[in-house]
Amino acid sequence: MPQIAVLTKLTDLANPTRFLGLASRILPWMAGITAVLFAIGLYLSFAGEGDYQQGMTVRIMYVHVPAAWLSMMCYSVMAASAIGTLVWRHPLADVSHKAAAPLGAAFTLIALATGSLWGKPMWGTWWVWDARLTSVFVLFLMYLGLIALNRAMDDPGKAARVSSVLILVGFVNIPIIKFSVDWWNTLHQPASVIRMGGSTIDSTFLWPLLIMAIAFTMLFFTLHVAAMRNEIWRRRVSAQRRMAARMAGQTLEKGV
Amino acid sequence: MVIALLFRDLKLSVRAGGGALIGVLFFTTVVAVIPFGVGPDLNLLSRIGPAIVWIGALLSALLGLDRMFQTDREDGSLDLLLMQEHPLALTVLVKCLAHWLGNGLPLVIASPLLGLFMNMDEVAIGATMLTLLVGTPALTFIGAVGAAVAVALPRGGLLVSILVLPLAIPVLIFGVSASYAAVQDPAPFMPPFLILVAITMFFAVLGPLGAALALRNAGD
Amino acid sequence: MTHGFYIAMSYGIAALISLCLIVWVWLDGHARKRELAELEASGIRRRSAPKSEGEKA
Amino acid sequence: MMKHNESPQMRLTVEALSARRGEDLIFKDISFSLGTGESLILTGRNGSGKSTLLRAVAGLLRPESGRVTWESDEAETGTRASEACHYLGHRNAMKAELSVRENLEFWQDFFGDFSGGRGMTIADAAEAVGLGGIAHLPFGYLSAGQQRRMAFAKLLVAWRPVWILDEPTAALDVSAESVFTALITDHLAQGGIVLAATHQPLGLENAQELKMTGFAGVMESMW
Repeated sequence: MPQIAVLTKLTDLANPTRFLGLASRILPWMAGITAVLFAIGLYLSFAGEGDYQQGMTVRIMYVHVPAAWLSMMCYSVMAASAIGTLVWRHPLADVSHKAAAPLGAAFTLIALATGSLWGKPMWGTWWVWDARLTSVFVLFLMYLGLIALNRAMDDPGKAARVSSVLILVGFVNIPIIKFSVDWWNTLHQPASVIRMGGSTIDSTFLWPLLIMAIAFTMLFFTLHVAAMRNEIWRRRVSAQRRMAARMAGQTLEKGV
Repeated sequence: MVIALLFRDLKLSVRAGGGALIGVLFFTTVVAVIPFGVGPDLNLLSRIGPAIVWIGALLSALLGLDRMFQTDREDGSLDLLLMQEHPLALTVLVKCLAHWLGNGLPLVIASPLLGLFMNMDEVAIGATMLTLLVGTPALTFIGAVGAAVAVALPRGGLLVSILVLPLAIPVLIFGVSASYAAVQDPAPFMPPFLILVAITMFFAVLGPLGAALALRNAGD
Repeated sequence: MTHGFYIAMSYGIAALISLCLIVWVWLDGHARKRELAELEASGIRRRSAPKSEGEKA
Repeated sequence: MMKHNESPQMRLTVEALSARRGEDLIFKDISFSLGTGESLILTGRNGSGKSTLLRAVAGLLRPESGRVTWESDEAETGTRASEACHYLGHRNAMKAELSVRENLEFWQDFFGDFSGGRGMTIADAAEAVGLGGIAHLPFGYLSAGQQRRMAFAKLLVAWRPVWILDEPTAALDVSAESVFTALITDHLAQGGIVLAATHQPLGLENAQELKMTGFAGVMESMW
């Protein structure tokens, strides 16, 4: 049965111990590539001429857009892992979405902060209930809720399963939230104010943006693999401590 | 038969007292403190009225939510409900309906009175009541997922509200939009109202499915 | 204020948050590694470690 | 009572079941098989995993490995084992605010009869556990022992071939215990299957016994 053989191969690959081995081998490379990409991206984003005002603030986009993209991608990674938890009950999937949540929250925070900093010179206030910023803010709240949920439960297996359900329900809801926030925004504000990205982006701005997006994505994956490794270690420590406690109890009982 | 569950839960919500009454009381109190915050300017109140009533209803709907499955878990009934494959999502749907009839419907019925407090005119009151009637079931359905998650938590309560509120934003947006559209001339009433209906129907499927999945996975 | 200020702030905040994240992940990993080493030193080791695949439940 | 003859052949099979609570593996590779009229008593001290095993068989706890299957000539194939089971846990699953009759009527309606038998009426069931005539009282007014008996009556109002009983005789005096034993014996005679955890003997004849030892290890090899 070749299919089963392939499946066992796959699960072997996803076995925590193998994952640790793989992680320690590729992490230095990933970190290196990330650093190089950031060096190139930062150089490009400051090298281009930016005398006129739009060109100045467009540099904020080089950080804001990749962070906003990551806030979405991170949630997709979590949703995929959630399926892994619920359908295949794979321990690595549990670890994956637990490790990704704080990363997603951090990148969402970057997107919010830079969005606000972009808005201040554009709109004159620090916060505008602009459709895109509002959606990102709601996403931020969802990340924080998931982190809080994970922290509130003692049993990691149960925590992983229950938060998986919530991640998936949230994932299905994101388009609806996005749509409704857009609707609400057009209702209350003239649409012409918001012109982030879109067709106004000149092709000279495209390259730095692309490189920075790839750099941020690499940063995310590097941190994700490292955080997953930490989480596996954490669980290993907790399992061994638990076992030590149980062993001590058993020898005590035998002694009495 | 699953219908038996509907009647049992309704009986309980009437007899165990509290649930519906506390929800309505909270709703009234929230709406009643608003004028103290924004001042007794009747024009302002009538302008923000539909939004305030909706937000009050949203918060009150969340209030009783974490008890939806918790009471059944405490006395062991939840185990027996889980063992029957009616299927489980249908069982949850029936529980949602019972919960809405016991907790959501009283809010809808109380809303015209609060509309009067907010100096809203008849059309606005009618529109708000209608949108609440259509929208509050959606809050119960999506809240069921949070309630099912709360079953696994040592202390659910507040966390459930935090988890559910972001998901309830679309309901709030379209509920309030439709209420305003009924009073303010240029905006048409039907599009946001129909979208609200669609959201409720969507959540009527998603909520019970998600809650059933969470209940299955929260077992210990 | 100049546009340069906002740009610097954006990059600064982004760098700060990213650095916090990197340092947190790194310190967390370091602490876990030390805990594992301590457990190893106190004679507790994974049963599955010596015979790797022997004891999969 | 229920039909006695022509009881269908059925079998509850548990294969290599392992379950964990949190990180602790509570038991490992437990297998048994119970046919028509057979019973199994789980013994062991507190915390030895009796309840966990019962919950796993009832489908309330997803096992770490292994499976529980149900076969019968009558029921359609592919029925989940838990649907053929009554489960009496530590908690009575009755609402204190409702009367005993309302409670029992609800469960009778909600469960419905499983193929191959019929449940008793509410009055008969209350009579059978020795508490006829007080079904109109709110459940919360009953004493702990009476509540337990009424919780047991819940098993009688809807037919399920398999009874899973977790400490059924907790909070009961000796006379009530003998009532329970008689009811369980009756159920077995009708071709039922009983799986019970207890630390006092239920006085069942030819029951198999499984001694639970508890704590099979920590799932550390997973990590």
